[in-house]
Amino acid sequence: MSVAVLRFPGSLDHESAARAVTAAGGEARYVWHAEEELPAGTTAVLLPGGFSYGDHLRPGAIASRAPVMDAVRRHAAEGGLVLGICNGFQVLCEAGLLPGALRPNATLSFVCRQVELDVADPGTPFTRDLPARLSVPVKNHDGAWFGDPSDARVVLRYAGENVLGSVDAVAGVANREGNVMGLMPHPEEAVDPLLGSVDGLGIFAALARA
Amino acid sequence: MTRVVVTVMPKEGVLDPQGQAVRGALGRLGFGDVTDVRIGRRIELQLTGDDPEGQARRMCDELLANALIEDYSVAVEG
Amino acid sequence: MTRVVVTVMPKEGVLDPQGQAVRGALGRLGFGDVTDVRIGRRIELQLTGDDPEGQARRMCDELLANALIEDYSVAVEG
Amino acid sequence: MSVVPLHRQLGLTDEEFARIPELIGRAPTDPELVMFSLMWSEHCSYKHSKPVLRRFPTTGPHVVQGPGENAGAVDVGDGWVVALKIESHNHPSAVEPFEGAATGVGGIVRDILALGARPIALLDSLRFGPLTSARSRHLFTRAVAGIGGYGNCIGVPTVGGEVMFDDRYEDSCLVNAMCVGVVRPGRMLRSAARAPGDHLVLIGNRTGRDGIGGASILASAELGEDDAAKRPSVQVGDPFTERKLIDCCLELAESGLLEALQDLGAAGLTSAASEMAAKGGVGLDIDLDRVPLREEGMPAAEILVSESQERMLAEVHPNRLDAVLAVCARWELLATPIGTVTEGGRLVARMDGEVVVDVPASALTDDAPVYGVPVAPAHTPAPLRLDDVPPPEDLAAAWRDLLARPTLASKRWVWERYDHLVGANTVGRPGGDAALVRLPGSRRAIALTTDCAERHCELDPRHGGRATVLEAARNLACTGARPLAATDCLNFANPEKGATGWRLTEVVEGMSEALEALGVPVVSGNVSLYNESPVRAILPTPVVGMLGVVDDAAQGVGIGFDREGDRVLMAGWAAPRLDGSEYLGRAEGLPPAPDVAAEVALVDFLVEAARHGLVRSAHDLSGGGLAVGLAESALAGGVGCRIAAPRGRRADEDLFGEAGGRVLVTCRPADLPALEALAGRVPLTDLGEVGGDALVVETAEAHVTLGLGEARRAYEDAIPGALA
Ligand SMILES: Nc1ncnc2c1ncn2[C@@H]1O[C@H](COP(=O)(O)OP(=O)(O)O)[C@@H](O)[C@H]1O
Ligand SMILES: [Mg+2]
Repeated sequence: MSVAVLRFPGSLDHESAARAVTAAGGEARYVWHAEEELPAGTTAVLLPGGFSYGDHLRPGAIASRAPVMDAVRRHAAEGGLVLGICNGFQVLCEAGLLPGALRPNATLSFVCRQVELDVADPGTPFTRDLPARLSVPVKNHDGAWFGDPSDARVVLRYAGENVLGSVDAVAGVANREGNVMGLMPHPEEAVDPLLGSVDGLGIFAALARA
Repeated sequence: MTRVVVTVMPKEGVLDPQGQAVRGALGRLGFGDVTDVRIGRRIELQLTGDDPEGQARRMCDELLANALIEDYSVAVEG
Repeated sequence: MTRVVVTVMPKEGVLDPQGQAVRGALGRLGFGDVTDVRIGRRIELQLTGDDPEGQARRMCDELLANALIEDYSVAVEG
Repeated sequence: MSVVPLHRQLGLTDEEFARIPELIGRAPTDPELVMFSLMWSEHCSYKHSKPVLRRFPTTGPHVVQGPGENAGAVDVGDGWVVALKIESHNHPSAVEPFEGAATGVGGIVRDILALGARPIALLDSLRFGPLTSARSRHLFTRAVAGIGGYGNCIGVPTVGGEVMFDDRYEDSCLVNAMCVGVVRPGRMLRSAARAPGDHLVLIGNRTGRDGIGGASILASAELGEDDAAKRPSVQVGDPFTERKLIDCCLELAESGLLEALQDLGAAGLTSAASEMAAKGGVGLDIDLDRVPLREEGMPAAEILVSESQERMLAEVHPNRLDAVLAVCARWELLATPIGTVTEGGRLVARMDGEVVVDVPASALTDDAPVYGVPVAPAHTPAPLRLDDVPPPEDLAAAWRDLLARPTLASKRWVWERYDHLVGANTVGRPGGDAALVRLPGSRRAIALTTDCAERHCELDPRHGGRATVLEAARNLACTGARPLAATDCLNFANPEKGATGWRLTEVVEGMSEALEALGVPVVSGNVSLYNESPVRAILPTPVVGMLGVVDDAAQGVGIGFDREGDRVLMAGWAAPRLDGSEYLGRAEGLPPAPDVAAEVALVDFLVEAARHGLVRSAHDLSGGGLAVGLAESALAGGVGCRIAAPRGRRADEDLFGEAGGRVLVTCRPADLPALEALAGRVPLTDLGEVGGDALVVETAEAHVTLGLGEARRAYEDAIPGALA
């Protein structure tokens, strides 16, 4: 019910992510990066998009060492749900909670574009309620996933053009257990018909249910 | 006060799109003799306290480099 | 085939936001002995043809470095 | 060893230099002299444009803040005040396009932030030489990278703008950035310092040697051969710190911890401090030893005029100082009390215990010199003789080639490099007539556009000024938005030379006439003069940024043909001409004079039609005329059309000719009668219907057919192709 939306210096999408949680019937609470504990009653954690610490060094690298991340690790170890979107995905990879790393896009430029995604693994709590194909925007500069697909649980792939140049067209991965997931596209930008798509709602419904 | 230079380069086998792009651009500028370009990071640290090399290595392991995709080297310039 | 290493660093006095951010992060990670961090690029070139150093310098002037805000140095590793 | 006296090296005339002792009662110290030279530069003092600017209408029922503050603001209802301002960063961008454009974005965002407003949208209005020039390709790609690199990182969506290529901009590119923000009514901050005894707190980045003298050298002198000499003063942007500044200042403002707030822009601390003091009728006492420096040993003058980015100056009541410093610390931002507010209007600065500056603040601001500009008119050109323009062999090929002109072609390459979505409120994305951004927590949306009729302004400045404003209003109305307020950036050449001063005056007159007719006030703006090289002057470029409101975001209208069978109509009418058109590709002839009254009626009609849900799409016909408008609507919606072009003098003129006051509208066949009834005196011509996968147009001379695939390739591949 209560989703902790982490906030780092440079987080940008925390408000739209929180709105998406609410739209899916959940309750969102912001948690500051310097906290060492998650609020009592936290049932799921959301790491939003943005440019934490200006993407300096490597995107997500500095944020992944923030005090709150130990609490996130414990939450994940106990089987709690953890979702990382865009920069949040980069943070989870840098923190070692998800396999692989996010490298500069093949275009070597920022890319902001509506894309289609195929659900590669409907077996996780996050992907269970998703349509087989989603229309969701990507917007990032370092979104090319690099890693070994054989020891990652690939949950989302780009349908059609592999815009960013990910290995195996990976758009999102989960840990083995499926309770930690990260994706580069922005489902929080796809929960409102006025914005052109509601395909992302299922992901937040999972958080809201947790 | 010691000056330590940390060099972080993309691992062999990790493709380096930036390096490739720069190589292409150099070619278009008429620099035909470039057969390879790799681009990495140079981090110059000013350190006080002892064992600067050890300190710098710990910084690399904890933050400055990502072992999955990058190799690092440390040089103490005294 | 010659290996040339180009080092591009922010000019003295020019703001280095990346170095600032990393210095802050190192401090929070308990590396208190860091008094300064400057971050630049290391570019490794494989060159054929002669005068590799001169070639590399021309590449820096035309593409690899931004003379307004960056200084570069070239080292031929043979 | 130069024999030129210091004041002239600093850009002050002998007369201006002589004024200083009269104002301060003694000869200025060196730091004081540098401060006067910057504050009295064109960039800071508007000394050549102030009298002209007075012509603009600046009041209206919605106006909360007109010109005179860091940004203007209007009440858009539903509990929101919207702040807006556009500003140029032309010369810095010509010197270093990435950092110049990036810091241009940073600067305009801080102007909005200074009102305590949350920045929610950016637009960028860009002009460069043709992409056939390597230098222009470099300036264009790096400026776009700089805007995206900064805007994306601070989480403010870049939702709109424009890009034009013309050889008149080869030596002086234009980079104008517009920012829009929201603040609750009654919560807006102002820059006037208020209470003696309050602290002055400097928040943000350390002060370095960035842009020393930049305000006068980079922004008010013509770029000559010796650019290189000017280069060391380039500022480097730090968007991460800017984002923290935004979050921190908004938290401070929303918790009511600030008395006044001011950004540090051109002329840095000097400008910020003198504005705060002069506007408040108080003095400031600043201890320069307290200013956090990036480099040892900066002299007083450099600290006073440094243009280091990402800095704000706040007035804080002593009781709230600790709370303010605590919030800044939480955001990992430097915050330093550097002085206090004093009685009596003097700006005092100390260093090493010594007074280095002691002048009346108003001497730097209100007493700046003001000059009229020469207004010798240029002769008004004669209309083109159509016979002098050979008709194209193949109309379809000419149409396709026009779609592939970089100025008309798709700007996707640009806006896909910008995060135009962050915030999840971008209801109308780039590529249409205006962007639609939903207000936070509201059904209401604002529409935003920037426009300029450069060639028209060159050929016939009065009418070009009108056309500029009317096009912006039309673009808003096409989305269903009622125009509410405007901001403007007057980019001109050297006003002391030739007919530039006259064109400036005429353009502002024409803009003002149209603004008055529309009931749209100018609430903020910026002037950039001297945009010329020894060999080339820019076209007169009065960029207008306009704000409109749609009561219900769901009623926003797009430009796309997306349903077979919809009727295609022309709303409004004026005979198109090739004079000064994109098709002609140069400033020649005499474009049609806009009919202001007819245009205002057209705007009202479009807004009403959208409100009643009677239009399925609306698209303003501007550059490239009917042909390009049809193609854009078809490509946006994915369906073609079959229409008959209104017949004029010649098919190429009917297709490619331009005239204001014409909008392409589609509706369900069933809604046609209601739409016609609503149109009243506004001409509404049924041209044909939406359908098929081609653009089929019947003209006086021939059926012209252009396949959507071919049109899309021409339109989408032009800019990437020119850069490849
Ligand atoms: N062309 C213009 N139209 C309307 N207002 C203008 C124009 N140019 C400047 N102004 C106003 O004059 C004041 C000073 O402008 P400027 O120096 O650009 O402000 P800042 O230093 O805060 O960026 C601002 O209030 C601005 O809105
Ligand atoms: Mg300002």
